[in-house]
Amino acid sequence: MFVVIAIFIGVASLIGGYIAIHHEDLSVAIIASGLVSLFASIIFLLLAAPDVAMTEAAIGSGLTTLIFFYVLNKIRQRND
Amino acid sequence: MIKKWIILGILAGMGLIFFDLFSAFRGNETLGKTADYYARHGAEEVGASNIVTAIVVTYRGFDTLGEVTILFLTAAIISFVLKIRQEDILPNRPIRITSELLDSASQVIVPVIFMVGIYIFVNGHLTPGGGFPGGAVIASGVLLMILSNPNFSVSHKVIAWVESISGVGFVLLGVMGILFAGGFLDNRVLGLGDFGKLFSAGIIPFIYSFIGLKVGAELSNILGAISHAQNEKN
Amino acid sequence: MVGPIYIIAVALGLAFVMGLFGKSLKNLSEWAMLAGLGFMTFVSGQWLLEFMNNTRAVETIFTAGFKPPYSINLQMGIQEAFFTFIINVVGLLGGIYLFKDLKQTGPNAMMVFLVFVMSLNVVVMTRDMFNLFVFLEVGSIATAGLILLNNNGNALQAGMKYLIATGIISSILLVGIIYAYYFSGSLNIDDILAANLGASKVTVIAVFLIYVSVLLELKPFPANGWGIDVYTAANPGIGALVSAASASASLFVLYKLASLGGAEWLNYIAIIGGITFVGSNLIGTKQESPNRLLGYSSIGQIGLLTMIVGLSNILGEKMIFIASGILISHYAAKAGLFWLSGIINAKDIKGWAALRKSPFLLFLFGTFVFALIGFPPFPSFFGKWELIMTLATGGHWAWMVTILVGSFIEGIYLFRWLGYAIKLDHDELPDFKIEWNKIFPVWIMAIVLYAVGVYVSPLTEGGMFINYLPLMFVLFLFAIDFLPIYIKNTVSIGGIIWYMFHIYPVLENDLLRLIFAGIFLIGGVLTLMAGYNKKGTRKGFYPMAMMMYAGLIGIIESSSMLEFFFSWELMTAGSYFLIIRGKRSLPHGYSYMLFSIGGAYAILFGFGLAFASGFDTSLAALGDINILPTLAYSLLAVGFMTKTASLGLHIWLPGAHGEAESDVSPMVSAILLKAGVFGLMLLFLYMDRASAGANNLWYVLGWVGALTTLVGNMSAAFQEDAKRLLAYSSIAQLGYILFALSIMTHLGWLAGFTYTINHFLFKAILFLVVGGIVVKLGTHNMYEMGGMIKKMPFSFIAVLISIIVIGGIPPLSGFAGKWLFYNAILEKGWYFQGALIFFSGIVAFLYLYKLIHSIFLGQLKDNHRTVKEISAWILVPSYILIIGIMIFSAFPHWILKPIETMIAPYFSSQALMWDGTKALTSYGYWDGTTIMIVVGTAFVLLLTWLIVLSAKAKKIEQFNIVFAAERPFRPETTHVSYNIYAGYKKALGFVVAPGITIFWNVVSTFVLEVANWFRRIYSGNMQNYALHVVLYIVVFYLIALGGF
Amino acid sequence: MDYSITKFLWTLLGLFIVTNWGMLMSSTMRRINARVSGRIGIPWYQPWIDLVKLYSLRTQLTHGTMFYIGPVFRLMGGVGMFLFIPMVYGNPIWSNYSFSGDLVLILYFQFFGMLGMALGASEGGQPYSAIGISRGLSQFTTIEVPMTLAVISLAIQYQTLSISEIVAAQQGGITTWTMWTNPFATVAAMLSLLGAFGHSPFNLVKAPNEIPIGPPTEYHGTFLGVLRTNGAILHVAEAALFMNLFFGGAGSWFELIIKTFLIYFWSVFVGTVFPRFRIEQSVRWFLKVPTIIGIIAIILFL
Amino acid sequence: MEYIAISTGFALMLLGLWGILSQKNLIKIVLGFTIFDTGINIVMVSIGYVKGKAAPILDVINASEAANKIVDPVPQALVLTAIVIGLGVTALMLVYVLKLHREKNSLDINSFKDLKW
Repeated sequence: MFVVIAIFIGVASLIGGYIAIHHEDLSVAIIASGLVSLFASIIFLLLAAPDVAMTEAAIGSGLTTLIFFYVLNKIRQRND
Repeated sequence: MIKKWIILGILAGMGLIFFDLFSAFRGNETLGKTADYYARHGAEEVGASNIVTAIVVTYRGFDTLGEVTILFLTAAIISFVLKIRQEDILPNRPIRITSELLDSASQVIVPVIFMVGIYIFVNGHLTPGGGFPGGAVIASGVLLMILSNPNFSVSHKVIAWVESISGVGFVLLGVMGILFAGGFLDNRVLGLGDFGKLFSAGIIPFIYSFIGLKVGAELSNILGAISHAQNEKN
Repeated sequence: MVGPIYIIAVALGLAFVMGLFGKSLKNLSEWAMLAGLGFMTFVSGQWLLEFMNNTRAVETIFTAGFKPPYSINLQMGIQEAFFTFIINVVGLLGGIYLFKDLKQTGPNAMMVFLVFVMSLNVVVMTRDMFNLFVFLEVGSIATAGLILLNNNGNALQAGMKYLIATGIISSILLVGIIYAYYFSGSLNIDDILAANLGASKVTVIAVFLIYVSVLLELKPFPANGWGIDVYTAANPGIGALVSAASASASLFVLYKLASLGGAEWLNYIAIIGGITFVGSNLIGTKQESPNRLLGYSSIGQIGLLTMIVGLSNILGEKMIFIASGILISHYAAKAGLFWLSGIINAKDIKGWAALRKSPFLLFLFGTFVFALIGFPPFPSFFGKWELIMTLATGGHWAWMVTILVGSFIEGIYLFRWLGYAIKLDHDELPDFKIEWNKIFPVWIMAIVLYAVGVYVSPLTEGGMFINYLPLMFVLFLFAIDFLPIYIKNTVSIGGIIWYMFHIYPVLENDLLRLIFAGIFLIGGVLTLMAGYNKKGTRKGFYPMAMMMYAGLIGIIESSSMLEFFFSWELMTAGSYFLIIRGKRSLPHGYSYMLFSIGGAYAILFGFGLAFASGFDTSLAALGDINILPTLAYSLLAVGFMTKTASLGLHIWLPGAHGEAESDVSPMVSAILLKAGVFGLMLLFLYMDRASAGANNLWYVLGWVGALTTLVGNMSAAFQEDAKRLLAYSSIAQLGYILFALSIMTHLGWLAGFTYTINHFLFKAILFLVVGGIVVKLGTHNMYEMGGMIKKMPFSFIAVLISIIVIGGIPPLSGFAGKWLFYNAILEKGWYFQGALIFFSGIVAFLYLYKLIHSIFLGQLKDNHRTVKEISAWILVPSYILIIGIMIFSAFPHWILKPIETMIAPYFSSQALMWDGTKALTSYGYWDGTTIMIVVGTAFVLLLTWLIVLSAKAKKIEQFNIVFAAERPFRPETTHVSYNIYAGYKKALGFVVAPGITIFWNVVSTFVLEVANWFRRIYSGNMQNYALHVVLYIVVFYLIALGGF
Repeated sequence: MDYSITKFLWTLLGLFIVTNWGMLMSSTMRRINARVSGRIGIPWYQPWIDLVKLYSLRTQLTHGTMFYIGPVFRLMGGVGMFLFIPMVYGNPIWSNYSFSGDLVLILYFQFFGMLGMALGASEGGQPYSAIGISRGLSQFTTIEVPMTLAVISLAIQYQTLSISEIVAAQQGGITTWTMWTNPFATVAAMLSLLGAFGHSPFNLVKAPNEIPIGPPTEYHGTFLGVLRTNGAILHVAEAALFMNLFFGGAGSWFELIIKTFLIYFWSVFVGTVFPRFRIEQSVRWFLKVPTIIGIIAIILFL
Repeated sequence: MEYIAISTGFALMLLGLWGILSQKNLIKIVLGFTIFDTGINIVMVSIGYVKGKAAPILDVINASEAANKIVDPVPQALVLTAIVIGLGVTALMLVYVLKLHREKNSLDINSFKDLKW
């Protein structure tokens, strides 16, 4: 059961990663990258690492994504 | 186009290395030497039920100090790179229109978020979580404050204080370890207390609190610095 | 004792607390930072002292109070103390240097600075793998921040490149660490090392990842574009830190982890280091931007050190000494250079010509350049010496070649740069001002270099005998450099004379050395005397001249190979500075230096082979080379021949001697070249006469000598520049000497000695007098002179006597050499070489005539009608030398007999007999005294006869000649001098076609083009740099583990 | 080593004989030359008349010290050659001062006179002097190459550089002359001799037509007399050197006169047959045929 | 389980590297880094996984039992650190990107080639 979920999430994270790298729209790419982190934190949970999962969720998918958006925002403001 | 194929070729080489790494990995049946020691003695030596916390704060507390230092460095660099100084922040810049909802919601939610964050790092030695996610949660609270209250500069000083005091506190607790216990960052400055209780595991809760505050402050600093970057006089 | 952990605690605590210093305490933060750095320096210095003075166990710091591997431990041993100390010192000095920049940027930058230095301390001390990673990250993030102290686009780009590259590298390290943990169950470095992960095919991959990432941190060529850009764009103060401190720390990490994989991996490390050393320096040759050039040089030096770490198995316990010698030199010199670069702030190395405005800065610059190349008395000299000796002992020729080639290439650009600073005429000189806080650290580093050099010299085998007394004198002259010429000149002459008395008892029984000591010291006094006619202070001349003489005399005095090489390099350095003083000497001084370094490295290689043969450090070891003896002797000969300017290695000489100052030319020609002769003599005496290799070498050298004379003489005949003519003449004369010595018989050597002494005498005269005339007339071109015999009769007589000696015309002493020569040639059976020598001997008349005719005879030029005789300060030494010539001519046996007795033991038969004043060989006989009497008497009689017959001879006007049926009025039309041997050139000019020059030009162009081609990889694109890093990993993997 | 007055006087006598023979020889040659071209030529005593005239001329002009001393150097070169060559074999009286040096001394003493002359002429400031000297030196460098090779060949053959010993080795009848025992060396040396005497085709140095003035004009009167004297001595001395080296030496003055005459005649003979070479042509020529012959001479004795 | 996770990790690393090496947009390159880092984190945690064991949080002190109950806590501790370091580096890179953008008004990596040779 866990194995199936793991495979599913693994594939999902790869797809997310692909989108993050290849999608034209930077916002979408950033969100995709945040999703990869989120999937990763699920994988951490599956690997019996709740501490890591929490940190990854809060920092990897939360804060990092936020900072990306902040910077993107700044850049767009300038471009306007 | 040729370049992409070259890159792909090189990545194929990296793939080969990763494949060899994958083949070298055979899973685990039992714990390794160090892990086994931690599992057997961690709880009794350090008094923390969360072994990861025991490692992060005590056994490898020095790493954590370095890690906090990295955040500290990043915040410091970002602020001097983006030239964020108090005097650069114009006090009466045009106030961005924030939604009523966000404004009032933040007034309720921010304290709650702070409480959650503090809870996470205070209980770091008992439950999953700890200084880092706790700090991140606090930072997200600050973020909300930034969003809702454009005149964030008021709290900038507070953040600086929190940052310094928690950092210095961390180091001082470490030094106390040398003075009163076995070495730098030894948690047995205070008694280990009752296993599983909040006030147990020596100074781990204090250290983790400092870490949490420090992380929160640094992350807030980073966020604040980037958010103020637009004020830079070009 | 303050515990090492306080370095970290104090630094971090201070950094954290600094944020609290509000506006009121703002000025406190820079002092707080300096105090913190000072404290760190104090702690590490105190531990260093402790370890050096007492034998005590390594101090281990347990964090968290648990034993490793369960918690992180730090270690403070002598090595850690040394590394943290040098890091903290450069941190402190760098802090002082950057004082104002940091203050301008604010407390945040100071925190970063402090944390940066702290992180390097931890990197050195930690014994935990992951902790190492964390603090390496701290260091690189801090670096990325400090780069931005220079707030400009270039710095930003460089920082971004740095971040991307180090991001990839540290991730690879992380993977390596986790696998090392997986395989060994521990993160402790000692545990991981003990686990011997390199042994298994499965676990070796962790070893690979750790090695490759640590190596990549050291910026190996060619995956180092990101690192070079940092040096280029960052504030030089930061460049100094990265080069001196970060690189040292990274190197120590490599050293810590060196034994991770086993011997095979050490090989890879050494190869990577070697490639970096050579490649990075090679690319540097095309570089014009000072900071970037320093970057290449830094990376090259670190490559060398990496290589040394990789060779640690071969070097054994010497490794520490070697590495620290080279490291300290690199550290101090590179920091100093970066700081200097910050002071001067030139975009182009040509802008460093501005340094001339401040002799002290120039002195510092020279110190650093020489330290980097490995000249004495700097620690790198001793390090390289030991390195080569040890490598030779193990028979690692390829490594020796790599090191020497790399060092040579480094010399190419460093000396070009130094030359620019000393000499280049450049329009866009930057204005710079020297602030105390910027110059102070540079001085400290220079002092460190000298102090450490003197400190380590006794630690080298044989190094305790090095005589520093002459060097002290040089320093003293530096100190009084502001005084007027006549005082310094008197002091210098006095010093030399005192040393003569000092050294005479030592050498009394060693005639070979005594003769050369005589040439060097007496020649020194006489050539220095000419200096009295100069005015002003002549800054920098006397220390350098004395340095050259110190080196020369050191060569004589040395009994060990180290002392010899030490003095040899000293002499080279001194003479380089003397030569480059000339007005147009820049390119010539440069090529002199390059040939000298090349030659010195050939000698070093030869010494290495000699040492390896019997582990004997004395010069006598040359007599007992049993490892590749022919190669060793050839290399040594080539090394010495760069100084004697033999054919193929001669192209530096004409310019160097021709363009030098009027009294420098005789020093470097009559005196300096004899150092090469002395070396050759020593070498030949030690060579095994029975071996075929040695005899073949002599045979080849004989031909080289003969051809050198021909090319030298013929080139001289076609010269229009008086001093260059003399310079070519020197080449030819040294060719005779080489030939004579190569004959390796009693007679040959006597001829060699005769030539040596003669050349000293007449070339000193000629260069002194002609130099004086050139100065008087303001031109080097002989066709612009003429008729000087009327204005300068004393000069004329001096030159006349000299050219009679050069021509070998009886009865003067030149003939003694010729006569000995032919007897030696016949005895040896080198008939064709002999014929060639004779031919070139006659060719010599062409230039001798041209010299004396063009300058002294013919028509006096209008603009020279008011010229007076040259200064008495030049004539007096010249006439003293003429007295020497006369004595040697009339009583050759006074000098030749003792020489003969001296060299008799070395040669089987004593071929020369004496019958009173008559010398006899199996072929012929010669009686110098009688010839002198006969010729003298006959000459006087004939002269009397002519005087009696033409008692009423009347002196007539200059233009009173009939010339194509009219009387000329302009001297120019009747003074035939320009291209006087046109017909001869038409017939035989092909002999002097500049083939050798073309050859060296092609070589240098080739090297530069290769450099130019290679540096195209540094395209500036950060993604490409990242790609290089990844490619480097892949290629290294495929080579090391891919089964290829 | 004999420094006595007697020795000195005998040598002076020898010098006198040689001078007069030299003058006679040159006038004879000029007569032969004239006959070949269908003229009568000068009387045999003409050189003496010239000499007396030159020495007694009253106009004496000098350009300076070196100009003045130059001829002395030149004469010293000729006299020195004479002094250091043993003239008559087996007679210590006529061996002059040859005990003080060997063949190498002779080879190098040639330069003594040349150098002095060159310097003296140069001081005259006459541009043609310099041109002539530069050509002379150029040509001389290569003239000496076959000569050197020949001398080396002799030295190998006889294992000595002493002229007396070389002559002694040839005292076994005509077949023991070097001419027969070492023909290549002889040929090389004789070719070189052509250049040394400076007759056509190697007389561009003097260039009788193109440079009619120059040194001979600048040097006049006593100076020219000295030069003429020297010419006479030098020709005989050089011929005597060749005689000693290649043609068995001379047992008496008579033999010396015959042999030197023939040697001198050889050069004049060639000169009447061949046209003049330009300087680079003669330089190259001496480095071709004569040099190769000289090399063969050495190789044969290796 | 751990095999799936570790291969996901390596795949993400490759994907991230591909992004770093091939993308022209600086933000995309930084995104590549975060994915690369995430991959490494997954690999690290996977390496510490022990089949069928629980998270390293103990209820009671029981040494011998604990050793058989939990997965390896060390890699988890390391990953915690690594995540935070990654955040620091990412933030710093983004600030660099911001500044670079201000310099040239472009996010294209090819516009930043002023330093070369």
